[in-house]
Amino acid sequence: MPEWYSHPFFLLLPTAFFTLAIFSFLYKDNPMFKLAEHVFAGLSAGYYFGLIWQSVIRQQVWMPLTQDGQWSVLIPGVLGLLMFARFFPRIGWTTRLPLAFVIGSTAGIMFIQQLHGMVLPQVGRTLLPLDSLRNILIIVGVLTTLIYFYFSKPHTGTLGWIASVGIGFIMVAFGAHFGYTVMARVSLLIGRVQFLLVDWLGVAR
Amino acid sequence: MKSRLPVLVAFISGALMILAFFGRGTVVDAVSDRALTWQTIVGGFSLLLGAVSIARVHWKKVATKHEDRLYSLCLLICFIVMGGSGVINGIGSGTLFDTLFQRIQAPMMSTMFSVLAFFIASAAYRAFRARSVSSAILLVAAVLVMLGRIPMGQYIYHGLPSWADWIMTVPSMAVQRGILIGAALGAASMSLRIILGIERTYLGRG
Amino acid sequence: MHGTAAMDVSGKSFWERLQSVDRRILYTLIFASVIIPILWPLHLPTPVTPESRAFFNAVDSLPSGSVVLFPFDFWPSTLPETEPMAVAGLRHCFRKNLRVVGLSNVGMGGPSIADRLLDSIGSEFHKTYGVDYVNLGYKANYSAVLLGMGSKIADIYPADHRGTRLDSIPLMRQVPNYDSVKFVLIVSDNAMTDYWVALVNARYGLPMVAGVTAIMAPKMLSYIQSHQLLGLLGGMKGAAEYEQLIDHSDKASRGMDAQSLIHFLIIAFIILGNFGFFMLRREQSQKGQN
Amino acid sequence: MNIIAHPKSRPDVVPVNPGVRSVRGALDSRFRGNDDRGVKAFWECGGLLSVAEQAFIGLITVVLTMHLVLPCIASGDGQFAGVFRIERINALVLSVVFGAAVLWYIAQARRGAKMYIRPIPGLSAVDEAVGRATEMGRPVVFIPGTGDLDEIQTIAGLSILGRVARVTARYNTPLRVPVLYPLPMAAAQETVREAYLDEGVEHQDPETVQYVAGESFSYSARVGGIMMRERPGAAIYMGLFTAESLLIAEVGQSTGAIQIAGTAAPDQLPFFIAACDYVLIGEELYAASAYLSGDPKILGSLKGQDLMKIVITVIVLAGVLAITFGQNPEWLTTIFEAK
Repeated sequence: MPEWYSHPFFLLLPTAFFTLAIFSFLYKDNPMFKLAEHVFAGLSAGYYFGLIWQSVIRQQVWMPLTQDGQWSVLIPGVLGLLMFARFFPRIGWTTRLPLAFVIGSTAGIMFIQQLHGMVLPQVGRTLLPLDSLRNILIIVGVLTTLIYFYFSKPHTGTLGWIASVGIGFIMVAFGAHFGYTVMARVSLLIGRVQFLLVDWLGVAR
Repeated sequence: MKSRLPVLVAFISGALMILAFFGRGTVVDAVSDRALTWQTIVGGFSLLLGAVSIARVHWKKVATKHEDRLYSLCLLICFIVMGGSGVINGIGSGTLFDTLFQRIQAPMMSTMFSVLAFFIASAAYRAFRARSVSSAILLVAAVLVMLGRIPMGQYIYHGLPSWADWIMTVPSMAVQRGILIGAALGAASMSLRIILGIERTYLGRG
Repeated sequence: MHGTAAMDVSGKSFWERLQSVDRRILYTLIFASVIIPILWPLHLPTPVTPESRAFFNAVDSLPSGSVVLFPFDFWPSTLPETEPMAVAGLRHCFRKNLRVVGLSNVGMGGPSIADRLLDSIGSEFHKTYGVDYVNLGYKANYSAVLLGMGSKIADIYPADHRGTRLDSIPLMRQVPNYDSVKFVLIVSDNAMTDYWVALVNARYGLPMVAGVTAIMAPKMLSYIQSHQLLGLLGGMKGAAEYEQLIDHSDKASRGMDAQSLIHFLIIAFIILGNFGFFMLRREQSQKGQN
Repeated sequence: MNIIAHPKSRPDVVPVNPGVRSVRGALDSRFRGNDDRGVKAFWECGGLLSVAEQAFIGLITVVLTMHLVLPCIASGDGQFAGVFRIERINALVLSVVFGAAVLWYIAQARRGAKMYIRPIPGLSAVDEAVGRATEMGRPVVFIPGTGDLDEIQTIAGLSILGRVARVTARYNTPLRVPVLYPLPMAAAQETVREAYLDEGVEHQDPETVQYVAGESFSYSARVGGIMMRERPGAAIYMGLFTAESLLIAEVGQSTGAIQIAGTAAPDQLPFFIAACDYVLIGEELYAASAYLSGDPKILGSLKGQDLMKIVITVIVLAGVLAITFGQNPEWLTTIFEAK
């Protein structure tokens, strides 16, 4: 293999090409970007296919069946295949069975998770003594937010007043969220520019 | 049968998970452990279905000579190369599958999102306006947090980082908690409706 | 896609024209404010938040040899934010001789990224796969994965990412379920952190810390206050703080100068945009009076 | 609010995970209309709700008896360790109270009880905005989010579309609904057609609901194109939005349209608030859809959740007072400990 080939510039050329193809969207929507979009979607679908083939079908169904003689894995295996039943109109409805199994049990887990893992500890830790401005503001903030999303009474009178305090708190929180979101997007851009300048072109370190 | 059986399956599997949570050392535990393993397997198949569906849609585009058929063809080739190499050669590091992912796919994904930095900046200039008291509060809080969270912020005013900290840990935290509790109640009631067969949009209609 | 550039400029006031500056000028300014600090860095020190320090302390106080569960729950789309956290976290763990069990609940790329990072940082510290660290890979349906591992990890993961059976991996023979796990170090860019908190911390009481993208950080502070999380890294800034704490500055620290500059630019845009907006409104209301 | 089985997996992208993929397929060709109308409810064709309700109560009974009766059969080693995890009694009480509240209100709503929901400011602004667009002789753009039909926010967005379409039908204002996925497109077409029929308009404009294919960014680029061309008088965005919210709202802003948005995606709300004239925040979107559609299950759940919010508020106030002025307040926090 010739020497020049192993230079990062050439090794990373495909990566850089697709990076720039996506940045070209900033100028306007163009065939380069569209190509990148489709390559991306194809690779993603292929990634799922390879990953699931190896880690689910091979590891979780085929291996237990052939190596350990676990016949019971045939049940989820068949349920899983029923997912594809929708391509055949006559048995299409059977696709609801695996769906109902997964969504039903996820719902069971979620029901408990939300009440036990979220509501209980979050409410419990709001029981703070009224001995500092910080604690008072936290309690007021939690309760007024909760009350802002109370829909059974019109927001007039005292309730209206509480709700407007709530919306004040909510706007401060959204402002903070806004600032953090800007930070996140900017970080991603910095990461990509670092790739182009540091890893690919090697003009900075 | 066609609609009753799935609802029954959802009910039984949901109830099983709830029972397992409250109980200990009964047969329910063993059954629910098995059910959890099965869930991971069935869930895997549904991801596979997603991949196959995308390929189907684009195969149709190629077959019907849709104007975008060249792009679709490109997508199919990528799908076959990536998926095929994963099935044949495996997915561990050093395989073609892994190289394609690390070199092409992962960088593309992060680039897609980095483009948003430009859009945020341009929207900041053109669209984010203090139209009302509430949006004014929002923008002021945003500016304070953005300044307080960068290294240079403390050189402008040494108190800025602690202001940002205060905004984050007092008012913002309180609101996040209020929203979290409200959202948890919403998700729990949705779960309950699914388990009891009241909510069946996920099963489709008819 | 926005044809503002083509608009007729004549007959417009200064403020109107300022409102319709071509977006490409703004884009160029953004590009410049990222590129310049990368080429000529300032190396400003990053102030460390209490949550990041708590994150560091929690990992630092683990006894040598403890098993740490390390979920790589992020998509490749947020790599610039999450990778530095995962890298710094791994460096810290390996330096403290903790044993790392990596896994991922993000199908798209999660297990491959875990593989790459574990191998590269592991070899930096001369660690052996299967003894000091392992990558379990990905299994579908996260809520079932998280709960199932509480009873028996091998039920959910019969084999690791490379297809080696768990019973032939020395490290995993000692870790049958959560009882043998001391700590969870989550790096995540999505709702997975909520699942770890509300399922694994709530039910099994496993202590955990999380490194999350900046977008998620505000929500996570609520878990910090309720002690469901012991520490938190928020975005590239959090990663830079952690790099500083473990004394190994890397990509995140180098990105912080650019972060500063671009924040200033965006704030300037917001102020200028709003100023123009108000001036224009005043102009129009004056016109209306005449 | 997280919808079951698929919380957002990626910060900004339409979630792709088992739940979603499978749900998408399941909705397939069997879809008709955007709510439960026209489909016999399960309990109607055999009374499953009552069965399910009984089953739920039965479940609770089982859990309780597990604690009282079953210990004898437990674990087999002669230990009478409870089969019921007594330390989780707090979660049980919460589940029962919450479950009962939601189910009771759903039953009430289904029986046709009048239930009040407060007017939501952004919603009344919708009529106003459509009116203004009519005066100006410009079209209205409506985007029911960029999620698929399995996302509850999309369904909420579609019920608001129903309202908007009625008003545009009444005033004969052109309506544009660009949609990202095929299933919401079918649903949106149905919704618009029904709304126009209700107003006595034989709706024939094929341009109304447009299927704008492509992924998130291309979609927003094309929506931007539609907006620049047609210069809408009002732009309404209701549903699940991801990163594209920013792009769409910015273009809308530059066309001078009145913009009204509503989403429960917390990371997009700040952008909408900064760029739009009215915003439905979080759960307001669901409340608006319950208000407009009158769907008993949404209405009832909303009421049940409301009751729970009051209960939590009272508990927090009482707890805070007890902790501040009480003698020995530690026991209070242990009640809420998750184990």
